[in-house]
Amino acid sequence: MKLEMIKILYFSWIREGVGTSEEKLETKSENVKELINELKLKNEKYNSVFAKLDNIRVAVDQKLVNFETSIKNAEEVAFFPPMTGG
Amino acid sequence: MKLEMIKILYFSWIREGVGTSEEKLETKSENVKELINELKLKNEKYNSVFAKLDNIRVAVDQKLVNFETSIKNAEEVAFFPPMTGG
Amino acid sequence: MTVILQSSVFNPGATINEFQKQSINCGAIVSFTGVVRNNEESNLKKLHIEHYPSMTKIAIEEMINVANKRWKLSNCLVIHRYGNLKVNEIIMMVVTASSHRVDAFQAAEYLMDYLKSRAPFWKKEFTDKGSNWVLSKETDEAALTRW
Amino acid sequence: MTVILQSSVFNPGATINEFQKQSINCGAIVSFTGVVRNNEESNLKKLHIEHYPSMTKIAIEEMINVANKRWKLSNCLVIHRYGNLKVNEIIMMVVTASSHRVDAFQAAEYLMDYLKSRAPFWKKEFTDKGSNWVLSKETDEAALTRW
Repeated sequence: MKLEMIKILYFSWIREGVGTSEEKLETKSENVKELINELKLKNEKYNSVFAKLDNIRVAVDQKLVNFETSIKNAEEVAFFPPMTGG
Repeated sequence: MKLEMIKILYFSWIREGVGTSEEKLETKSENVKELINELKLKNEKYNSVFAKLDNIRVAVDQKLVNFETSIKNAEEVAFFPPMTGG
Repeated sequence: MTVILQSSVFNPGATINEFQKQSINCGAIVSFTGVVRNNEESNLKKLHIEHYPSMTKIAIEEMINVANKRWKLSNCLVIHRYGNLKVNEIIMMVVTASSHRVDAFQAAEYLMDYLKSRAPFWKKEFTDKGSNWVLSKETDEAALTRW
Repeated sequence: MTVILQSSVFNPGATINEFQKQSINCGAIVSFTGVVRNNEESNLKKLHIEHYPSMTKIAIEEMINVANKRWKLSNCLVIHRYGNLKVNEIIMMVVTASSHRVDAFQAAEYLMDYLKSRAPFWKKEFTDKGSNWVLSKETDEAALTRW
């Protein structure tokens, strides 16, 4: 399994929770769900932020997707809470 | 039956059809329908304008009403086509 | 809650800005602006709007009263012109303010539907080919049934 | 069709007037203006809006594309601010132009519903009592089901 370098972005309280707005990660995760499980192993902050997924949304390459979506060949994955625009 | 003096207003093509925008009339008509029948007797212009009532609306004392509405004690009756505001 | 009837032109943007300043803490402002369109078949030289002066304001105020009961509005403004208008001139404007966007939208749509078919205005078009009274549309009448 | 993202204040009235001039022969213009409201319980000192720069414009353009397919629009503008805003400042604006008022209204409401829940913005309130991220509302999510 080839390792791929991916950019991960965090917004709002997820950014505050994990303590960074952006990082790069070498991953062999194939979809968002696997990536989240990999992130949860990093440290307690990640583990706590991603403990429940109800209030977490994800975009792969700037497109809203669900947790089953593949991240193969993706360049950017972003995690954020439900949006509050307008 | 007491005769009452009433002001009658006409708008849009009804005004153009009858040839006046306003007139006073002594009438013993009790409702709009009777008033229309009375007006139709005035001359051919009125008779022609009021021949069909589908496209005629009426207000009694500035309030939209139907042809059965009483005009007793009314001061002002207005005839006009369906409105085209906005 | 204000109803203004006038023959002169008005500035929709300045009207909205002024309205917004007056509508303290209301979150959502919706406006509808009606503009004189050119006639597709024949060049529109002018649009004449006749109205029923002693009834118009009363009728519009009544519509606003109903809207106020149905939706939570903090402010509401209707401006409607009469007399002679040229292509691209503003005919009328409805502005609503509310804490909730849905209320502001619904009230503005309701007022527009009623202004179209229940406020005593009649439009006459003067084109290259002559003049004609604008006919009311069945779709406008039908629009009232949704309220 | 224009999407503008900016941190600086803008003038909604001037924006609408400019938009109207550009929207040739379209009859109906609908605008929605969102204003920063004060918090009911605690004094709002500022509202901070975070967004996802590389996604925001793409997401809003996609919403406009869908609106354009569903309704007959001659013009459409979305302006949304990010950064720090004070009470009574304008947050954002949607303006639509169409020959038909129903299309202008529907498209503006559609865009508002989607901007609320599908454009990547997050609001944080700073009040006398501290700061908190604004929670999304179930009613906003539910509003999407009507489209």
